Amino acid sequence: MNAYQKVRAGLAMLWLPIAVLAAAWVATAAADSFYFPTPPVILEALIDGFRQDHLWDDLVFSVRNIGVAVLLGSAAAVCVGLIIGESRALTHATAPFLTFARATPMVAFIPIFIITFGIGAAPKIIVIAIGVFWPVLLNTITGIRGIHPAVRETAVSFRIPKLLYLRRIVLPGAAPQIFAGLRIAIAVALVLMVVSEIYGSSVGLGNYILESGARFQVAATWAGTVVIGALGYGLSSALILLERRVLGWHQERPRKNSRPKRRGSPAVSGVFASRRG
Amino acid sequence: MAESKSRKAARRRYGRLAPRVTVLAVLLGGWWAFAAAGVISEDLVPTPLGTVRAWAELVVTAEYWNSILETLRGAAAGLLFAMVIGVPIGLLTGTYAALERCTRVLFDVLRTFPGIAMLPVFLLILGATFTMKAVVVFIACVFIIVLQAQYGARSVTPTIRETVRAYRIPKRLWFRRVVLPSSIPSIMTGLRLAAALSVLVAIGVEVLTTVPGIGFRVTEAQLGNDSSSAWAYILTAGVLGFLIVVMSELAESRLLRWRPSSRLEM
Amino acid sequence: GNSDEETTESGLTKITVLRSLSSGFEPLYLAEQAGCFEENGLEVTIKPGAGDTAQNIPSVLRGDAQFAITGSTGVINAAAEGLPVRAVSGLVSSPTDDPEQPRVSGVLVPADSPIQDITDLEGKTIGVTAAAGYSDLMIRWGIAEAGGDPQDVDVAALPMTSLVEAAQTGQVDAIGVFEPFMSAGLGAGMREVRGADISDHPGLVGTLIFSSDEYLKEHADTAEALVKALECGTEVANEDQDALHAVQREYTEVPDDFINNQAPLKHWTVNIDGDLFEEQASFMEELGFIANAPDADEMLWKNAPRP
Amino acid sequence: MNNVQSSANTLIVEKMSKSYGSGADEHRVLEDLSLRVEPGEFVTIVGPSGAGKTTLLRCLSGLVAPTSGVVRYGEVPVSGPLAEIAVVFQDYRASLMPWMTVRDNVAFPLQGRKIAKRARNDAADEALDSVNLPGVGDKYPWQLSGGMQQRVAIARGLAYSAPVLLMDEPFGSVDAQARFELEDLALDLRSRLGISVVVVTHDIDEAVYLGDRVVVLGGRPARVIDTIEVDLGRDRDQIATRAKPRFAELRTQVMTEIRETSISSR
Amino acid sequence: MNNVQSSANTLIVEKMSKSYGSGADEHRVLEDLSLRVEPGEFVTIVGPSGAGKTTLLRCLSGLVAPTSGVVRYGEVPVSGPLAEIAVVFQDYRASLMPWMTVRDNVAFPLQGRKIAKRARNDAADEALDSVNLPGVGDKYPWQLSGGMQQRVAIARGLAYSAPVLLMDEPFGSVDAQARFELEDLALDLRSRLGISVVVVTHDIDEAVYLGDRVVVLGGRPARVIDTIEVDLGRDRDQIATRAKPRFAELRTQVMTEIRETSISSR
Ligand SMILES: Nc1ncnc2c1ncn2[C@@H]1O[C@H](COP(=O)(O)OP(=O)(O)OP(=O)(O)O)[C@@H](O)[C@H]1O
Ligand SMILES: Nc1ncnc2c1ncn2[C@@H]1O[C@H](COP(=O)(O)OP(=O)(O)OP(=O)(O)O)[C@@H](O)[C@H]1O
Ligand SMILES: [Mg+2]
Ligand SMILES: [Mg+2]
Repeated sequence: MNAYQKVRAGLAMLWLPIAVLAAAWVATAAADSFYFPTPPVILEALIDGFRQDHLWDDLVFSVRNIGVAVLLGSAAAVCVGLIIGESRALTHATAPFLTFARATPMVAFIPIFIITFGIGAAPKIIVIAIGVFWPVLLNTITGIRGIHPAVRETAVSFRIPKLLYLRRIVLPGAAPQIFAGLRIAIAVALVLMVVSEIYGSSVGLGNYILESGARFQVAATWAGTVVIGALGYGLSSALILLERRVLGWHQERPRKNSRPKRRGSPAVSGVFASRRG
Repeated sequence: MAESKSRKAARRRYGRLAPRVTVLAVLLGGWWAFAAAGVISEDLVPTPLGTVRAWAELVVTAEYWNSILETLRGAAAGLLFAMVIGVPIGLLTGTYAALERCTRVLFDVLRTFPGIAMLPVFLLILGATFTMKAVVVFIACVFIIVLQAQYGARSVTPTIRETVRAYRIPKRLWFRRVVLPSSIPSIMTGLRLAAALSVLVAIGVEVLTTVPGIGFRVTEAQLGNDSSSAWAYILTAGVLGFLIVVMSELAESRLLRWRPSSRLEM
Repeated sequence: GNSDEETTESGLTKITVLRSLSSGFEPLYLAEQAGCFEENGLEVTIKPGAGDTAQNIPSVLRGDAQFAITGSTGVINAAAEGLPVRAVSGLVSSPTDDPEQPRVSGVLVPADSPIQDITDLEGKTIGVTAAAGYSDLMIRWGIAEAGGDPQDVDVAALPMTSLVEAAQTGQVDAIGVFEPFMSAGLGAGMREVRGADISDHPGLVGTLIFSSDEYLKEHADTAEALVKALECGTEVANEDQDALHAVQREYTEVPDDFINNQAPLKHWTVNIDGDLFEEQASFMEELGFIANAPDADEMLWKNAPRP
Repeated sequence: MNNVQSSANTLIVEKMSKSYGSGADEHRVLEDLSLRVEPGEFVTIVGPSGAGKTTLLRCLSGLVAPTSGVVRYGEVPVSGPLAEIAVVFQDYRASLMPWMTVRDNVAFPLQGRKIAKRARNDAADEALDSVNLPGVGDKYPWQLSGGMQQRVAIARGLAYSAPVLLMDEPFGSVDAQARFELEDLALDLRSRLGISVVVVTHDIDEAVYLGDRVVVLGGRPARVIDTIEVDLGRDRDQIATRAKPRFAELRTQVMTEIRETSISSR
Repeated sequence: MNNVQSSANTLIVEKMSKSYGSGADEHRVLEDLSLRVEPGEFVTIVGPSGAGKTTLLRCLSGLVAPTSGVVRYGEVPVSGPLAEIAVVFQDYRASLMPWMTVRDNVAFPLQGRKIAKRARNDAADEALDSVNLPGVGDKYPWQLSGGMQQRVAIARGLAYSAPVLLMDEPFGSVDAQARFELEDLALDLRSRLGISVVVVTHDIDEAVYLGDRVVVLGGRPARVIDTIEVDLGRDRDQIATRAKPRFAELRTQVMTEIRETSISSR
């Protein structure tokens, strides 16, 4: 691909976002609404936030919490998922409770966690980790149950020992689903991060938007919102990069009914997501 | 003969149920032990019995059912809009590559955005109102639906494309009888996920603001130091979400009868 | 604001007032029960507003209600950002005269806390009910007046009912509370640290009623009538503790024994001290909470009752 | 008279070449290829994998345009899919639409022609009868075995009532028993309906067993290596015909030719 | 001496039956089946689809236990997978792990035996050489054609260096040319390595071409209908052998037997 083609490809992707931004600019300037500052005003608030306010500290605090929590939550989920998913009986016995757990609003537990574990980083990490746990767990189980029986059979007939089997067959076999689960988990984690910083926190991005909102500093609120959006985009981009590295074999495998290539498979696959027969 | 068959079916159903009952017992036992151990004050973690008692008191009140209704109303309104707007956008962007390309970056950014972070802004603009709740639900759900519809529209296999061309099928038939049905499984998956999510988001909004609904009742009960009621409401929310998942799966399997096997053995 | 004012058949002017959820709204119901609204030609619908009363400000600007309750900091914050709202009437002010009167709000620490006086609060974490609310401000103000650094303190918003528990389990070093949780905390053996509370600024308005500038321009008489009715309501509140408790029992989720055990509250007044208001605003500017402190007439309705 | 009709319904390929890509990326698949399929004739096309058999069939059906040369149906140039040519694709599983019943699948191409529903369904049922699948119209494709699915795909071609039927490795992925039955079905349809049939296959036995003529493709780019008249008569029998010494001879001839071209093209 | 070794390495099935399910749901698949595979022998098993060929192979490999009767390897009862028996599965695409390179796939079974990495890789490369796939070790399975993938699956069986190789329809889904090559490869491996090979197939020509003995399964439940000694010598040639009249005779014999059983079992 030469330079000209690259520019053209870039333009084909970017003209709409640019147009939307321009339209927002024109519209906010024309409406002159207190609640909708123009993009330059938001940008200014953003720079002020980093320069004068504690926005940088807030960002660091939030990023650290969400990072640690996603790691802990997903690691625990994959381990538990391996145990449950490897047993058809356990999968069957726990299925409704897992669905139930996932459908229970974690947000409502946040006050309880704060009282129990204090107002520091710990309760936030725990809340986010638990929020991350369910989707990753469910997807790990789905992924394991979805491994082709022929793969299992091969392992049995070649007398592969259990640990080796888990490490080199089950884990990579379920990896695409696990990553799909992680993608959902990141969305959940962001929400819980924000909410956990609204309750019982003096730092964090959630606290930043809460405080500036309470003070009617609308531009700052929008700026905080933009930072959270950027954090979300950054996290999911990082995940996609990781996924590409880990799942190189999966991404490039020609699909049976060769769907056009996309970054990652679609966002979702619950525990009942299907392997089509 | 018929009798023995039904008895056998009953035995099989029991055989399928027994392990789940065991797990339920273990979970309840764990909860009870945890609450009884008193690691955490009973003001925060009530016993299962206390929760059931609180629930029994709540379930006869109009307030309880009204909150459920309010939550569902907000979730449904947001979900409906997300569907009405998301499905056509998804199908269009899935069918036309140029549209997909120019919306990709936009959707990628918006999709990862946590709608709840807009809450302070929405509170300013819309206030703690039903509309605000519906809007937050809409934002949380619409991109899931768009992406699934997009994925569905692109799942028409090359062979089917070719077949349609070889048999000279006109464009409108192609859209109505090929693109739409072949993307329905994927759209259904999106709707199912969005439906579960919509209730979660609605409750999240209610917890954080004073929009009426289950979430508001949870905060209210917590404010009143009535942890049993708070847990009863939280578990109600769990049951609600669970029912939505189960029902949308049922709906899915009915609607997609043409699909060979749309679920795993679970 | 809508110029074609709604009236009832009997000629009463219909208005809606958004109240706070936990406390400070009692005179509204007492005025209703005592017929003060009707006497002044009003029919008032009292609706629960947002949990954080600052959120009532946009609601009034949107026209969801004509009047609403908020804290003094809320009005200052709004005015500083140029939002057209004006305080109409006070509800709760810090008692002006009697230093012996029991306090209705304050900073509490556990009995065995090393914190002895206000200067010890520096560098500590303090739980309050709302971010950027008045507890937050009073604590910083107190520290500044005692010669400390008002920025060097962490203030975290917590659910009201968990404040006492949070302090006792050591999650926070101190808490900023008001009744009835104040009594609950003291009853549980906590100790009060003076100097960082609204009570240390006699006459400062805590809770007030506000409206939009636009509405006030067109309906000055309605606002006057409301002030009169509230004056009547606050009198009842100051005198009839039983009626006050009955309202609290009816309209809050606070457990009964909390309500019964609280100190008698006699701080209800419609008057607003404009100078103190300005002083508070300029301190907020010093702290960097707001960019520019607004003048009194940017925050107060010109006809608001003053002491 | 007979001669005139014959030339109007003959499928003719003249000096056709086909490349994929262009410039430096050009990949020449077929070169200078000529071929005639007379009405009522059964022509089989064999060649090693990747030779260009599918490409040839796609050119014959008008799905892709040749790079040079012409494809004509009688006097009409085949510049796009024609109503006179029906195609059965290699991957029957993927070419049947899983969301339509068997009847709808078969009738679907007729809907494009604006034929009334009643008439469409009658035509579909008739086509299903003639592939020995009476009464399965209301089932979904996945409820049938592979062999039955392939018959449905053939029925769809028949219902289109085109005088030419093109089939790409139609019996490739069904088991041996079903394959025998499908082969005999194809021969039978040709005799009963008098249509021309072109079958692409890589199974040499099958090519000889089915064809009136076997066209052997080979080389890179592919040309017609040889055209072999199969003098085994029109009535064939799975056991008797295949046991004939002449059958073995023809088979050996085709096999040798393919072997040589695939070795020489390495 | 020779005789003793022979019996120690003979795979023996004695009066074996196999049912799936139990009680009223019992589905008897194989009944009273006896079979011997001598060292170095090439046995092919044919039978109509669904007869129970795969089931038999799974019993031979120790993956499932027979309901009654025994499977022995020499004196050792086959009660689970043995290190002396390697299996190549029907669905090679699914049995190769897409996340491992070709070399890792082939070497993986050796890792279970705690062989050092170096030695594993050498063994894998050697096995890949012997299936004519030198230098593809670093590719992923999906980068290879179907025929090549199937060779990788065979190489995995070879690297396991078991004296018995069981293959279930190993050449079912590759094209004719590749199939010929794989068939000759299997024959060659048997001669070079002196292993016993059991191949299940439903292609009658293939069964006759490959086997020293053809075992015909049939009936419901399936029994051994006939065992046919293939007296075509050990050296086979795709063109010459298949052209022999004796080949046609044997083929006709097998075909007739299968036809009869599948008609009688309808
Ligand atoms: N759309 C395409 N674009 C580029 N090259 C193609 C395309 N389709 C086929 N080819 C190439 O053209 C050649 C012939 O392919 P074709 O599918 O016609 O072979 P075939 O004889 O049908 O093979 P098979 O027996 O495997 O079905 C192959 O080398 C293939 O890679
Ligand atoms: N795990 C199982 N449980 C129950 N029934 C089974 C199972 N596996 C196979 N069967 C049944 O056993 C019979 C024989 O199946 P098997 O797969 O052995 O046949 P096959 O000869 O290999 O067929 P094909 O040629 O189609 O591969 C079939 O009727 C099948 O439905
Ligand atoms: Mg082809
Ligand atoms: Mg089989």
